[in-house]
This record gives sequence, structure tokens and C-alpha cells, in this order.
Amino acid sequence: MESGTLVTEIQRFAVNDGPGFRTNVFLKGCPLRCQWCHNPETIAPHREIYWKRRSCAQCGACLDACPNDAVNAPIHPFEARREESTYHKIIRDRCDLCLKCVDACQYGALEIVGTRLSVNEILDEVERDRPFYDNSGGGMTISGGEPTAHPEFVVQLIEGARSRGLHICLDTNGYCQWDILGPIVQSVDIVLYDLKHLDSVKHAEMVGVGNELVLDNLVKILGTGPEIWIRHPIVPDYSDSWGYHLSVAEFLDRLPGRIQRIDLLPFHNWCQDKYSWLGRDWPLKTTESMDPSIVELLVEAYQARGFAATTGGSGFEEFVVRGGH
Amino acid sequence: MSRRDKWKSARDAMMGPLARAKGVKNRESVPETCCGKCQMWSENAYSSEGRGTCRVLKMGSDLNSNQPTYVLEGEAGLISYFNMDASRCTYFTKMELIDTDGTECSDPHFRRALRQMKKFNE
Amino acid sequence: MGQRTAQTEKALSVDELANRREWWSVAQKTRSKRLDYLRKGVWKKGAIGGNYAPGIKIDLTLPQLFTEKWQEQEGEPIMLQKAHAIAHVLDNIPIFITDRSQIMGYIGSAPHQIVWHWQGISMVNEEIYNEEGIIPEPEEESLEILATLNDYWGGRTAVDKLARILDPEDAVKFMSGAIGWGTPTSAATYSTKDFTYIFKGFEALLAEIEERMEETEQKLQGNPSPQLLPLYDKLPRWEAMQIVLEASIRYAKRYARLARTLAEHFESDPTRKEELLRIAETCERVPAKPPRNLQESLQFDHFVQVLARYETFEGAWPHRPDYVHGPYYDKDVNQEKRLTKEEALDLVGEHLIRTYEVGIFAPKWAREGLQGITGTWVWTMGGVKPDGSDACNDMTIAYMQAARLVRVSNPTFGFRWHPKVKDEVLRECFECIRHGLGYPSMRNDPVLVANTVHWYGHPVEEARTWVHQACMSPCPTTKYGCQPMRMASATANCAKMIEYALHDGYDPVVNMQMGPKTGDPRQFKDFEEFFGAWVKQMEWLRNILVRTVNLGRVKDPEFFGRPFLSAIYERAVETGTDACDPSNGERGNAWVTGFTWVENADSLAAIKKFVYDEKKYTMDQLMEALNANWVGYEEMRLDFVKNAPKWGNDDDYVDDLMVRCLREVSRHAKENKCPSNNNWPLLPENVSGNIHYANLVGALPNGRRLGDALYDGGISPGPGLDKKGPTAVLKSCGKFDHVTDGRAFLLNQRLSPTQLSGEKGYQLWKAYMKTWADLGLDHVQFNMVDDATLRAAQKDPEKYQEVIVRVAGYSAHFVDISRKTQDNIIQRTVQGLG
Amino acid sequence: MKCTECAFEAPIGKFRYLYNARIDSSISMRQCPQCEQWLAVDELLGEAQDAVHPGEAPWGKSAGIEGLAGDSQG
Repeated sequence: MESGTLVTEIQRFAVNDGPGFRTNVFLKGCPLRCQWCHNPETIAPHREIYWKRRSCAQCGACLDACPNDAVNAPIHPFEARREESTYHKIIRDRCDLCLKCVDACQYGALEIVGTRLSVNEILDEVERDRPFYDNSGGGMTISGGEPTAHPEFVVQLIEGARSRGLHICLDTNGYCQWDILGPIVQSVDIVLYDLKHLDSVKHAEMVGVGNELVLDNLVKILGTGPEIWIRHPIVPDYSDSWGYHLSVAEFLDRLPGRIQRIDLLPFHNWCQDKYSWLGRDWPLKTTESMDPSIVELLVEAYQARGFAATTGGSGFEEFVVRGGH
Repeated sequence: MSRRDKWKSARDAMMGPLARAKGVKNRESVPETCCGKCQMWSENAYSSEGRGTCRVLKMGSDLNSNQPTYVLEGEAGLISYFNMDASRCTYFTKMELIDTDGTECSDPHFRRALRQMKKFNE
Repeated sequence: MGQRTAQTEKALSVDELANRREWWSVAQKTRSKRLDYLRKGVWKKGAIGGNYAPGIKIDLTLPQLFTEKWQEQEGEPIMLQKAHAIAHVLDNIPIFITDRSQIMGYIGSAPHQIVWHWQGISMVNEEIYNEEGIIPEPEEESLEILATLNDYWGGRTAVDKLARILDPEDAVKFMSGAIGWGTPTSAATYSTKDFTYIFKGFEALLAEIEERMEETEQKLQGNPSPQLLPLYDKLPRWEAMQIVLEASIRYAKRYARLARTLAEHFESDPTRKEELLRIAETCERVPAKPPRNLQESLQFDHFVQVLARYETFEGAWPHRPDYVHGPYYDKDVNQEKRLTKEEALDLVGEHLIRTYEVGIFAPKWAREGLQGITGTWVWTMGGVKPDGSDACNDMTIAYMQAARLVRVSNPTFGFRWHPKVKDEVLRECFECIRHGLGYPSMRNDPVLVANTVHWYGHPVEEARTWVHQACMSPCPTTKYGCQPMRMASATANCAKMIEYALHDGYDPVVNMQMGPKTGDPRQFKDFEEFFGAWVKQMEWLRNILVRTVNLGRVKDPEFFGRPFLSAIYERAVETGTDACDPSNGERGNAWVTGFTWVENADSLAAIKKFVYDEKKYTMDQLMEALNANWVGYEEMRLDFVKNAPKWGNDDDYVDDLMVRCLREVSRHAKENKCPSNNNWPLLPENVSGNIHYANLVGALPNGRRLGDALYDGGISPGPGLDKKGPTAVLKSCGKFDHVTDGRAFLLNQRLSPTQLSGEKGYQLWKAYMKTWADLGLDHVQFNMVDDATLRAAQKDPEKYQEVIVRVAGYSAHFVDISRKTQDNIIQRTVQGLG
Repeated sequence: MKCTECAFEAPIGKFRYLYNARIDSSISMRQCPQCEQWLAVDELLGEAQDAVHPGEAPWGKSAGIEGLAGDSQG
């Protein structure tokens, strides 16, 4: 087994993914295909290449370096930088990810996404912000992609973090077999559990698969110990109606265990650059980011049933409820 | 010349008789060809009272005598005033863009916020 | 935002406006009518970009009055000569009372006028002559007056005198403007003031002086001995102090008379009539006698500040008003209930406005370095009492609330954070920050008290009385701790250290061999040799500034003279000396302000990595690119920017170099001494000197060109170069010791307004601040305005007159600063986004 | 280089260098000596890109950091 796994980013000063100041570890690879995905670079389980049009000087060095004829010839940079330009540097289906073009680029316009890191490398970086965790009840959030796509690694990562005394959140979509999920969740402090749609057909429509496994796992996880925070993305014309959220609230209320809180995450399109850097078209690019104040109303559907619920999931809302450490 | 004497002449150019224009007349007169309009001249960074340094000529140069002397070696640049007559200076290079706006920041080569220089832009 | 009509604006509630973060409108709606009138009526004295606002004129009455008396008294000891001249001014300068105003006193003869100090430096006098727009009409007549004044003062000013005795090489290099700024005289400086002493009242001070004089005269009648001889010089100094104190009392009484006349003969509104009579009573009472209530204490305070400015250019405003006035607020509002909270808030708000109103001409370099404001007037709030207990009081809260109502950019506040600050006070600080004031900046009190003890040996009880002497440096306010003259010119353009190390000490911008010849770096064999050259340049640069300022300091009593300041300085009154005389017992509190400091660490890291460790480039290649100002070397430049380690990313490679540089400086700081034989630590901060020096510092290995703004904070990472977020910045800054590695370290951060909204925003900020304190940082200040607003303000400045940003050490209205600075601020990375 | 406003043509050095608004981008601001218009200039290409007016960010989003910090949610 290779030591380590692919990580797209270790993001410090994360304040929306569990309590307090956190460091998010984004693992690469996800079994789902949510259309609104905000981190498209975390979906594929292998390394990828970003091409950042605004940094590209169109010098042609990548073209010369490519052994596979997978690079488009330079055009005028202003032409390429235009909003409406469809030009893309890499011909993705010819690219075998040899990364010679990345080495050749002087401008940082070509960038590798995905670095293989060991448990200790990750934890050393996470530990750098320990003073912030201590004052805020923060810690590490394992996210992705989908952490359960790397079962052995994640178990090791959690064990390592435990031994270093770090608070651990696991952000999962719950789409995996229970014999994988079960061992992982038992030693984390909080599970940030994604619920994308209650209706399996609609779930399949936007995510690619039905939600049976996800809901099944949710019930199972409730009995295992960690706090459960439900994270529900709010997508316009899909999961943004009042009636729908009443039904979700009712569903959650009837579960055989306690949900700690519900974070509603309004859709935004700030990640559209990432799609373009990967050479992908993103149909939701033109869908406007949601006004969080609309989501504020939906929060009431959950509060009416006695749930703690937030818009955007700040780690400090919960902190208030607890009254501080 | 001793180190002290050498720098003394530079200091005198900065703080000495040159620095004391008398009356309104001397302060207002700006010759058609003057240091203030030359690309080689940088207004002093410490003050906007019209003093500056030449980027070509060094201390010891003299533009005012009948036979101007040009010293090109030395540790200190020639200190002169924006309204110093430079018509006899062979290094005079007219500046193309005299910025009298004064709202932009500290470019000692181009900042010309002096009221007396303003009239040349109009 | 700008599309709405005035009517719909009116219809919006305060809550709605707050939700839109239109804080100026919130303030307009919530403040009293009086404060609204006073705030809108006040003249803006800070420059806009580089120019003064239309209508602002230089005051010629003041220098004329002064000079005519001064010439009359020619031949007297300087302090006495000056006391007569100041008294003549105070007796004759026109005074005025602004409608609805309750606090009196202005420096100058009309509210649209700004003053300067003709006795400081003749170059500034000439600069005023040359300045467009500020010469009062009729211009020809005014120019004639100015020319006459300047002809007289040319060669007679403090700096002119100093330049004659300085080593000529030092004089020329200092005055080149390339390596530092400031004026080594108390003609342009700032002083901390001990209000526990001053509030005894001027009559008590006069009595004390009288007693000293009698005692001394008796001694002079005794047996002749060398000990008697210095006493002869003391008598005229005491006499000078008496003259200005008496004139100050008369000056206040002129206001009393004017107010009474207005009340008795002109005012028809009974409420205002009553106010005018109260003003008259107040000005009769103070500063002659101790204050009895809040109005008197604020009035006394303001008179002292204004009077000090009749004597000199006080470029800063060291003060701790919550501590000074807290007891009077408590008495009036809580105990005797003489005032309602709202009435008290009117007085406190006006105190801010009257301070904002004070205008002093700043030469061009100072306007560039202090954009948009008159001076670095940072008031100190919070902190501890001398016994270490919490000093916050109701007045702390009142000042924070008043600041949000009047929203002036000057004064600003620096808050002395400590673990015992109550939540309600911390919330007030947070509200000010959240409302986009940019202040208070947060100062770590335990760290700074320890720092003050470490560097100067102040007793801890004394150190705990500290106020910001300027933007950043703590200074005690006790008999021996007070600093009468900030060493204003020990302000180093630190980027020159690395620049000179690269160029063998030569400065192409001013065409001069400045630093020592430390060798051609192309011949250096390793990084250590290069670093050695940097150390030598650093030492040289500090030395020349410190030498100049030390001399300026000891010569100040001879060249300038401070009768008023001496009269309110306990140790000067006691010893019959000029307050600025370093031999009268002061402990010393000198520091070198380090502008453009961080470029050193980033440049050294780039050189170490690319030239010496990885050998990716030769020194030849680097020098070639730098000599071409990177023009034609853009690929290489971007490599140096993006791929060399940068300070502020929690990266030990460069952070270790930063620590190493700081430790070299701190070693050197103990080797050069101030006139009180104390140390000269470094204090990295920039005000907006990073813009002033943009065209004076050549291309550097961190990737900047001649002309580019330098980094914008004392210890802040380069804008946009802190890629790992705010926690990594704090971690980097936590790697050195904020007690022993320097005097204080300015850190700017921009936080996202959406992230800090609501209760969760406060909790986030509080946890952040707690960690900031745990890491041992001494300072942090926040900007809370988003890019969109700033870009809109660039586009339509008239619609965004009131947007305030923090500009490295003080706050300014965004629309008043230059485009280059504006871009620099926008570029400062926004940390986190909700 | 050619001014985009008045078509004045001269070597790049003739255009007064003002400043680089962000250190990690190749776009700088220069001023045309003829019409005094501020220009955004790509130093890599040596070409004037556009006129600069108040309130714009001519240097673009080259580092890709603006507006991206928030998408940390999975």
C-alpha cells in the first residue's frame, strides 16, 4: 500500500465546518456527482492539472514540453482571458498526466491539484494552528471529496489525531457501506453528515444515486456516539422550498436519536473558476448565488421543532450555545 | 579635500546661502530653462521647498559661472533648486511630463507640486 | 447603493441601515442634534491625496504676532524670549465660539485655518510659500508677509542651527530624505502628559514655581561656590514658565468673557444662554484651578492640548482620556446625576470633534506618510491601573460609543487588552471595529508592560501608566516616565538596508554613496557573507539617525525651548530645566520607527533560496535584473515573487530569517544609547511611509520595482502574499519575542464584514483575540470594509465620503488617500469570507 | 508600445511607470506622456492593455484568490 493519500488542500482558519477554528483536510476522490459541487477538484481520485487562464502568458512552453500533443497552441492572452472565451489549454482526453507541462510553466498557470501526504505530514500541518483550537473548541475537519473513499487512511488519520489530542470532525456524505463507515465514525467527535435530498428520485437526479444508503447509515450512526450535525445544501429550485424543509425537519425529528444541529448551506457559484481551470463546463455557473437571508427563513422550519439550526454553519454559533470553554 | 570639507560644501549647498532666497522676487522667478524642468533632476524627498539633486552632476559642479564646470565623479550629487538657471547646462534634458497635480504620491523625479511650476502647465 | 433617493433613505430604519452596513447613516440617525450639527460643521484639515481641501488656509496671524514680540525680546534667554512671544499670541489671537459647542479652544485664528511652526525648519517655511491653494487671499499680500517671515527665520530655525553643528556628512545624508524622515527638534514632535500633575491647576503650578524661585534666590545670596552657578540659568526658565501659565489662564478667561458677553447681550435662546453661562463659568475655573466636573475636566484637557500646540507642532496626541476623565464622568453621571448619559455623550462626542478639528500644516513628505489626517492621534483606552487591576470604566465605553456616533478618522483609539477586561467593554471595542471605524487597534497590555520594563527599566507601576506616544510606542505618564520629545526623526527607511547591501552602500535614487562600502555582492562566497553586509548597513543606517536625533535632543533647549511644556512637567518645574533637557531625571524611552521593514526578510529569503541554496540564479543575474528595475525580466520577477518563501505563511525558512534580523537589530539597539543612556529598540510600523518611500527605494529581490508601494504594515506580510490565511500570519508573528525582539510590531489584518456579523462574529473575534494574546503578539488592527465598497468609493468618492479605513497605525477616510494607497489597501488580502 | 487612448507610440520606458498594483501579477500601471492617461500594461508582453479609471481593478484576478476563499463547504 502506498503511504499517504491525495490531498487537495489543507485549509486553515476554517470557521464553517464544525466548532471553533478548524483546519480542513480535503481528501481527493468522491463516489457522488453532485451537480452543485463546490469543490470539483476533489471528485476525481487521481491528480489533475489546473490551467489558470489569467496567469497564463501564452508563451507556449507547455506545448513544447508535452509528449502527447495534449496542449492547444497559444492564442493572444487577452483573447484567452475574456470571460466568454472557450479556449482551454489542455486537451484533457489526450493528457496522460505526465505533468511535464507543469514543470515547464514559468507563470504558475499550470498547477497540480492533489499532493500525496502521509498521516504525519497532514497532522504536522494541522497542529500548526493548535493555539487557535484551544481557545475556540476547534480542531481538524476531515473533508473531501469523501473521506470514506479512503477507509484505511482515514482510520489512521483519526487514530493519529486522537493520539495528538486533536478534536476531530468528519464531513461525510454517508454514501458507503456501514462496515466502512462504522469503524471510522466511532472515534470522531462530530460527524458532519450531508443530507442532499430526502426524496430518493430527486436525489438521484442531481447526485447520481438514490439516497437509501445515506439515510440507512444516518439511522445507524445515531447510535454510535459522536454528535451528528446535519449539513443540507440549499440549491435553488431543488431544495429551497419551505414545505420541503418542513418535511425534512419532521423526518429528522422522528429519527431514533438526537441530531445536534442542522446547518443549511446556501448555494453559491464562487467555485466556477475551479471548473474552468479543470477545463469543465459547469451548467450551474450562471445560477446566481443565493441570498443567505432567504435561507434564514428556512432555518425556522427546524427551530420550530426544537433543533439548533444555522445558515452557513458557523462554528461559533454553537459555541455561544455552549457558553464557551 | 578632507572628508569633512567635502561634505561641508554639500551641506552648505543644502542649508547655506543657496537656501535663503530673499524676498518675493527671487522666489517667484523661474527661468525658461531651469533644473525643475529637467529629467535629470529629482526633487528632494525630505522637503518640497524646491531643492533637489542632479542625477548626472556631482558636488563641485557649477552652472552659474561663465565657464560652467561639470564634475561627474564623487560621493554626492549636485544639489540645486527648481528655479536654478540651467540654460548653460549641457546635460539639460527637458522633461516631457510635468506633474503639477500633487495629489499623487512621492515620485521625486516627477512631483512638481510647487505653485511656481504650475504656470508652465497651463 | 447610491441609487436610492434621499426619501427612501429616510424611510429605512436604523436596523435596516445596520444590516446594509451603512454605518455613517446609522450614526446620523442615532446621534443627538447637537452632535450632528457639530460633526457636519467641522472643517476637514487632513490632506486629500496630497492637497488640502479647498478653503483651508494657512494662518498668518499667529506667526506675525509671535515674530513681532520675538524680535522685540531679542537677546533674552531663549525660553524667556519665547514665553513672551507665546503670551503675546495668546493675548491677541482672535478667538471664536462655534454655535452649539461646549468645549472651547482652537489653534489658529479661524476654524478653517491651519498653523505651522516657523521656528522649526526653514525648508518647511519655504515649502508653505511654494504650496498652492493655502495662501490666504489676497495672495500677493500674503506672499509678501510670508517672504518677510521666511527671510527672517531662514537660518534661525532649530534645524538650521542643528545642521550647522552636525557632522556635515550626516547632515546631508539625513536631509536627503532617502533613509529616514522627521525633524530632530521638538519643533515637530509629541509629548506625553501627566494629568495627575497638571490637574492640580495652573495656579498651584505657579505657586510651586514661585516657591522654587524664592528658595533658589536665597541660595544665590549664600556662599559662592560652583554649585551656585547653574542656578542662575534656572531663574529665567522659571520666569518663562510663569509667563506662559499666566498667559494661558488669561487665554481661557478671554473665552469666559466672550461666552458671557454672548449670553448676556446676544443670545435669545434660553437653553443656549444657560450653556454659554456654563461655558463662561468653566473657562473662569480651568485651567487656573482643578476641574470639579466632566465639562471642566474635558475643557481643562482641551485647553492644555491646544496651548501645547501654540508652542510647537505636536504631531501626535498621546492621551488616555478614559482614565483621566473617568472619575468625573462617574461623579456627574453615576453619583451626583448632574448629567444624563446622553448629555455626557454629547460632551464626549464633542471632545472627539474638537480634536479632529485641530489642523496643523504638514509638509509634503508628512502628508504622504500620514495620508488623510493631520497627525497620528492615537488615544489609549482600557488597560490597567498602576496596581495591575482593570482600569476600564464607564468613560471607556462612552468614548467607544461616541466614536461610532461622530465617526471621525482622528483621533483613533488603541485599546490596551488584558485578560481581565470585562466582556461589556470588549463588546464595545468590537462594535467600533465592526462599524468599520478601523479602531480601536488592539494592544497586548501584559506584553507591552513587560516590554517597557525590559527596554528602559521603568518600574512596573510606572510602565502600567502607558499611553501611545504616537501610533504604537508605549510611554509612561509619570514624573520620570513622561517623554517630552519623541525622537521624531529616528524613523528609518529600513528597505534601504537590503538595498545598500546589494549596491555596496550606493544609492542611485539620490545619487550618493550613503552606507558603508560593504563589497560587491557578486563577489560574496556565501549567504553568511551577504548577511554580514546587511548587518553592517543596518547598523550604519540606525547609527546615523540616532546620532542626529541624540544631538537634536540635547540641543533642543538651546535651539527651540519649551516654556509651556516645561511648566506642566513636574520634573522640569522641580529642577528649573527645560522639559526636553534629558539631564532632569527622565528615564528615556527612545525607539527607532522601522518603516518598510518586512522587505528585508522577504528579500533575504529569496536571495538565500535562489542564489545560495538552490543556485537557480547567480548573483550576477539578480543584480542585472535589479539594475534594470526588473523591466525585461518579468518571468524572473514573478518567480521571485511566487516561488521564494514569503513572510506571514508560517514558513520557518523565511520566518527564521525575520527572527534573525530582529535579533541583530535588538543587539544593536542596546549598543547605541539615547542621551539618558538608555536603549534604542526598533519599532516596525509604516503609517503610510510605504507609499512615501515607493519612489525612493529601488528594485528589490522580493519582486518589487522602484515605484511600487512597499508592504503596508510594520510586520504585516506583503499584500496578497499571505496565502495561508490569518492564523498563519499570527503564527509567523508569534515566532519572535514581542518583549525582547523590538519595541512593538504593527500588524494589519482585513477581516470579512460578513464573517464578523452578529453574535457569532463577536464570539469568533473574541476567540481569535484570545489566541492572538496567547501567541504573545503586541498589536493587531482590523479593517472591516469589503473590496466592493472600496472600489465603489474609488469610482464615486463623493458618495463614500465617510468610509474609514485603517492605514497602518491610524485611520483615515478612504476617499482622502491617494490612488496608490487605495490600491494598496484593496490589495491587502481579505482574510476569510463568510 | 502604443497608448490605447491617443495611439501615441514609443518604447515602453517612455511611458511613466507608476506602480504595480499587485506584486504577483505582470500588470502594471503606466502613464502616457502625451495624453497623460493611466494605462494598464502587461509587462510580460510589453503591451498597453487598457485605460485605467478609478474604481477598476485592471490587474484582474491573476492569483485566483479573490472570491474563492469561501467555498470550503463540501
